[in-house]
Amino acid sequence: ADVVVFAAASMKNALDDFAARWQAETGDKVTVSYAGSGKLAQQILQGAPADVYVSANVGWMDEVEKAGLIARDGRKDILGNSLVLIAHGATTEPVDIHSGFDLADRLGDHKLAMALVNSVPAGKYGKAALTSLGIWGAVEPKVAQADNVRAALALVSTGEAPYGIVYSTDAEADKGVSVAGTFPADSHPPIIYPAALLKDAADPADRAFYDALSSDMAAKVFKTYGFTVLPRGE
Amino acid sequence: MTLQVAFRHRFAGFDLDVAFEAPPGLTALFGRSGSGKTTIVNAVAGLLRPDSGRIAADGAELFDSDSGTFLRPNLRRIGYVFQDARLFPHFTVRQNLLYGRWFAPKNETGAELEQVVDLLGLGTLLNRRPGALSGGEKQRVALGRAILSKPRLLLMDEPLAALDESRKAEILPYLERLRDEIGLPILYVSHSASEIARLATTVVLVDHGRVLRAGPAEEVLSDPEAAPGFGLREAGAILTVSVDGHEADGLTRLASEGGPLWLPRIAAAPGTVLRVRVLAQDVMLALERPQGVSALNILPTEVSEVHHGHGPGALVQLTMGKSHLLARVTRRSAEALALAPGRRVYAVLKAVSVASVSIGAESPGGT
Amino acid sequence: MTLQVAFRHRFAGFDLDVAFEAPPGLTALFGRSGSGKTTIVNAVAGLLRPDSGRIAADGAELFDSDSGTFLRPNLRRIGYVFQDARLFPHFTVRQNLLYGRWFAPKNETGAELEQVVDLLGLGTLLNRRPGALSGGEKQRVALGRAILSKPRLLLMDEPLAALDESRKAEILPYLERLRDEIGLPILYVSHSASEIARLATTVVLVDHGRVLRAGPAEEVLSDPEAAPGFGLREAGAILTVSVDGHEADGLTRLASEGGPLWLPRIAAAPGTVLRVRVLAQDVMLALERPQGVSALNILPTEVSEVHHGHGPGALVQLTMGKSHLLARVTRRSAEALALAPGRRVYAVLKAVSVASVSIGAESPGGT
Amino acid sequence: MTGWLSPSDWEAVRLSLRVAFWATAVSLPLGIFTAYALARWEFWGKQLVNGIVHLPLILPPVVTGYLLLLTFGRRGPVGHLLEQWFGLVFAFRWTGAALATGIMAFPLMVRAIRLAVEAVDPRLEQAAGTLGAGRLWIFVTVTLPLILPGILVGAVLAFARAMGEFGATITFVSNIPGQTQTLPSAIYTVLQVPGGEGEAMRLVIISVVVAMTALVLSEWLGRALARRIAGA
Amino acid sequence: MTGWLSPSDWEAVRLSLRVAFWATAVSLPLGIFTAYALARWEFWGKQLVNGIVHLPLILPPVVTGYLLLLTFGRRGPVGHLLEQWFGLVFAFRWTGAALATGIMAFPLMVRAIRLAVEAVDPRLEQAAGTLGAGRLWIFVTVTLPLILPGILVGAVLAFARAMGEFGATITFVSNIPGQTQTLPSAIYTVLQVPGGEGEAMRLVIISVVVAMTALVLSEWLGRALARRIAGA
Ligand SMILES: Nc1ncnc2c1ncn2[C@@H]1O[C@H](COP(=O)(O)OP(=O)(O)OP(=O)(O)O)[C@@H](O)[C@H]1O
Ligand SMILES: Nc1ncnc2c1ncn2[C@@H]1O[C@H](COP(=O)(O)OP(=O)(O)OP(=O)(O)O)[C@@H](O)[C@H]1O
Ligand code: MOO
Ligand SMILES: [Mg+2]
Ligand SMILES: [Mg+2]
Repeated sequence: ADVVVFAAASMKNALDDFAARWQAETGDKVTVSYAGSGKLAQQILQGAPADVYVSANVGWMDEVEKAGLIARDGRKDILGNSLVLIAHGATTEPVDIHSGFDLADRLGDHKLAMALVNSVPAGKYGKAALTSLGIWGAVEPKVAQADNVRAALALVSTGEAPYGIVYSTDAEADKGVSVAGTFPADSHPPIIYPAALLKDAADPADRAFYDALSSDMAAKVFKTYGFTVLPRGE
Repeated sequence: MTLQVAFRHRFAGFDLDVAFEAPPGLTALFGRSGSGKTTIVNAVAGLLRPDSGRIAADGAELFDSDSGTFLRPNLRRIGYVFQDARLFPHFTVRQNLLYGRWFAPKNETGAELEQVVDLLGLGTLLNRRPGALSGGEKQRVALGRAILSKPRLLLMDEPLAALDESRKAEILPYLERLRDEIGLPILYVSHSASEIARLATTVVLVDHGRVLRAGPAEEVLSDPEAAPGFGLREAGAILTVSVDGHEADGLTRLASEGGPLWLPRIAAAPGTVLRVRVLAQDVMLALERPQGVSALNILPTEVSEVHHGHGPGALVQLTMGKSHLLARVTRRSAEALALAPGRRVYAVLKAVSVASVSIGAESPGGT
Repeated sequence: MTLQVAFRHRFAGFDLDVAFEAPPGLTALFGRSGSGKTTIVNAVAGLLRPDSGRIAADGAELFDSDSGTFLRPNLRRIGYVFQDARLFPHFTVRQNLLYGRWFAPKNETGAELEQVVDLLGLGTLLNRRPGALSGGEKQRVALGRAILSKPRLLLMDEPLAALDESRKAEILPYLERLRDEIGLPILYVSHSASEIARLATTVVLVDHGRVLRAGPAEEVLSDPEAAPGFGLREAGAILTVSVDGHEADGLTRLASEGGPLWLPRIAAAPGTVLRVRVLAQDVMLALERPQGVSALNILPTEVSEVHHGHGPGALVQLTMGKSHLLARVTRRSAEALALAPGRRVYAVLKAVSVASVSIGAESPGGT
Repeated sequence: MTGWLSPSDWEAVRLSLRVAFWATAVSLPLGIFTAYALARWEFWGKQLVNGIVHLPLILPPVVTGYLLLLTFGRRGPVGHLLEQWFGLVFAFRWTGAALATGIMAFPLMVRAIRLAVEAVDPRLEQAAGTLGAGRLWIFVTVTLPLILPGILVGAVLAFARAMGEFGATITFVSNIPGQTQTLPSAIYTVLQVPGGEGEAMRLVIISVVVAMTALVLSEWLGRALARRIAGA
Repeated sequence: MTGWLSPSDWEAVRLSLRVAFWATAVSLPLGIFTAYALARWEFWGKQLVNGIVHLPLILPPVVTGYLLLLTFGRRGPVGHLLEQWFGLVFAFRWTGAALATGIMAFPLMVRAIRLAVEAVDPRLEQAAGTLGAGRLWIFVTVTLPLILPGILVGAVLAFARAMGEFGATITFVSNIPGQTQTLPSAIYTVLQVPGGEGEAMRLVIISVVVAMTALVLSEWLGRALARRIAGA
């Protein structure tokens, strides 16, 4: 049996790792198609042969659910993430992130790299955080929006932009950047990765994989990549 | 096959309005550069759709503006030797030559590749591509290509202009054979009056987009009025003669209405009827039969017309039986010899003056 | 300017190895189709870099394989009238004509646009583009374009092949003027012996990529041995004569070594020295001075050579003073008149036989 | 070698080659036809056809991909019919990737061929007509051989574009390893991973090597064609 | 109209036009030169140049964008020098978008022009040489006018591609409304939002209208050129 998973591109490292372990355990095969959450949702809406969908935001999952494509009892929030301010360079002085902090001044003439603030989840969360901290108005003109988090990361990593806002999971591995601070969890809506078992998934392995996403083994793997694991049954 | 052509066409700055009929045989279109010859030929081939008019072959319409008929070129089966050779650059000479074969009816006979290749001297060029040919070589391949497509009518737009005299002398008899043996009707554009005189059974004189004169070659060419159209140097008459015998010293004896004529050997069996063109400027007139001269041919004739032009010369039409000769003399001589209709004179003609180019087999289409 | 040409070049299947010198005046390249004429001209123009050899103008090297010299075409200032017209399709006729002007030295004089346009009859075509021209019209524009570029040497590859006789008759005197008045040296390819006879001061006979014969036009053309190269019909000698006077009935009296000659009016002042070409086939021989004949020109001469070919004819060289005439007669007449070196005969020549095409102004480069 | 790239990377290379090959091969006849029609015929709606052909060039690839998804998807009007009638499914198959890249490359192909058609001297086609060739034969024996260099260029452009196309492909057929994950998608995927640049670079190199090989081959073929016509 | 599209959308339209125009205009001379050199000269490394020209076609746009970032970014070797010497900055500027789209469109432009150069009869250039024109003048007076249709096609392809390019642009200069947010970036942005299809469609229509206008204009110009040469 072959489980086809559509997953947000930012999960690649963690999900690949988990899928490999699960395959070894069960002998079933997992194939993951990584792309932007929105793109994947649109494809599922058009009948894509996906069995499991893991989105990086709730909005697109709602669309899929509205279309009635989710199997009964087949949606759950599995992971959470946090938002960090990163700076160029392997080390940096920590920045105290609080209401009205001096991000705009720190940027000076330079840019703040983010994912698209109106469409890509990481960008939207970042915008919400800056807004609730009361500095969006000052920072907005200095924001350079990339089409995904990784591209934003690259802008900081190459030094094109001194600062950027990305998920903590992204900041982990890149040697060119360092975390300057973490946004308070209450400064933005909770970052939630919902997973769904889709209606067309007929194979028992599909549900087994979906279930395994909230197993202990999964929790262990995802944690090593910087995700927070949401309590089961939420 | 008789071709009927009557159409009008306007280009910006040039207006063509022609009507003529081309009976079986070879019809020559003659006229100055830019007079409209290529345009006429294009219309017959179907490459140009005239503004109005009608073009028909043996009554079958190729084009008719009234009924809206326009037969596409490939359905006309008209071979065309273009003024610019238009060879296919991606094919070898052999492939160019055989191109028309693919589309010609398989059961009809026509010229054979080998024969055409030999005649046109293309043997060593068969595997080359047109890019590696000289100007004259290209023209020869174009000629062969058209002939080998087994056309029912052949259009030739100055096919020999790029060729030397000796090559022309080889090709002309072949064109005569096409005309006579295969009976292929030909529409032929040329600036060379001697080519036309040799080949044409019908001549159409074109000038500024109009037909000046059209008719059987003998008539048009022997007409002192039409002569200036060809250039005075090319004025001449056509004599119909028959081969009488071949003599030991290489001369051929011909019977004409004015008596025997000797010309350098002609490869034709006794009894064959031939057309011989005698240029007006090659005919000398004498009041008495000259003695001790190198000219072999001395014919008693009677002056039937004296045509004075603007220059210092005069064109004299001579009659022997029902045949005519033209002689071009100076006005001074005309007066000295008191040339006038009715006067009896001897026409003196050197055997070598009659160029072999002007000896043609009598065409079945001739008068 | 003297042009020295000596080079070898190999194409697959064709090997060219030529050497000749073109003194000032007009040098004609004459040879069969595919003999290598265009290749020679291309090498002189710099469009072909020969495998080896040397080409120099007045000692200045244009190409030398030893020293590795190869002057680019635009630095050679050699005008070239191509066998295919090669007009610029995106320019009008006027722009084509004036193209070379942009690059020609401004201070040098040369032909004027108006003059060339008139001569070539291009007046109504100036604003057209080449796509809308007839074959002959294209060729005329190409001719004008080359002339107007003020070249120091002019190459012409069959420039008149696509033109009718009357147009040729208009252009030839102009080419003579270029040759004589402007002193423009010309390398001229043609299949027409009469064109060559009229224009050439030097003739180079090319055959299968080799130079068969090269020398002053009078010599090469009057040489009975070389005659077959031109086609027997075109054999003839060149007489140098001077204008004596113009007579009331439109004839011009010329003084030759054999006595007076009368030809139809020639537009040249008394005293002008001219070259007159008399075709061998236009000369009749008589043992006694004929009476009562239309021929005006009867010259006493002496046979200097009788050349028998393979055919039924013979070429007779006649001497009058230091000049020569050629006469073509049948073998039968040669025997009947007992023609042999030393025999005195009258050469009879019709005034109208000397085509105006064969009358040329004596070139300064001529012998 | 297997250590150098992961098996799924090799899968992507194989798939990309297959996709690019078929995208080029299948669209070529249509491209030639379209180019010829646009160059030589006058017909109603010609500008419309011309516009539609260029559309994939003008639209952002995601939009083209999205439109393909809407049209050729399982639930799309065309995709639905094709599946019912011919059992032909494009959505989320390698055939869909071929369709997407073929469509993205189509304007390039058509433009190159059209330029070549326009450079053919119509007088040669006329000459073929007088020798008895009908329109189709004229095309096959004269026009087609003379535009071969243009067809070659068109095919190479299409192949290269098909090798590099990403936006429309991932939007239309997603990024399923072994089925729709082409080289560019694979590159995109590994670029999503921090530290994936090394693997991305290896994939890029393969992509470049493949396309360069095609390019050099085409140059060489083009020269051979040109030499043939020049008449050596 | 202003109600139909948001001001920032209009901003994107204006910016896209500016970017596409300059990308085309600036790359055109270089494109002509490159095409001519590739068609007519033999030089060492020709295949390399040819390969580099085609690279943006072969590589996934994100990769091209990333490489541009590494090279022309503020800290990139070239970007650094350009800023120091000429004060020329590409990063996060519309000029960077023009550079990215220009590079993406370059292979299309060069290929079209090269095909046109190869179709020019060298015998006409020879004729110009015998009339005294040196190489440059031959090019300007003969070759250039004869390849104008090809240049036109090259320019239109480049313009259309520049209007549609997304991947390389957003990766290199990101998406700053009013500065680097071109139409495709704007479309992409709204397409990522659930329910954004309506606004996306409006932007797509604008994009199509602009490019079609350019296309129709170019067709019309091309015809005029062809007619002129045909000699009417
Ligand atoms: N590129 C080439 N490759 C091989 N052979 C060639 C090439 N170009 C010319 N030739 C051959 O060289 C010979 C001489 O050609 P050239 O064009 O000089 O002849 P030409 O004397 O000008 O003939 P024409 O009077 O027919 O124009 C011909 O036999 C021709 O086939
Ligand atoms: N497309 C065109 N537009 C305008 N005029 C044209 C066009 N084609 C030909 N002409 C003119 O029509 C006239 C006749 O041309 P055509 O080619 O029939 O002449 P031709 O008799 O064949 O001359 P040549 O002996 O020089 O080849 C010429 O004056 C030419 O300039
Ligand atoms: O221009 Mo793209 O962005 O092929 O994906
Ligand atoms: Mg003509
Ligand atoms: Mg030649």
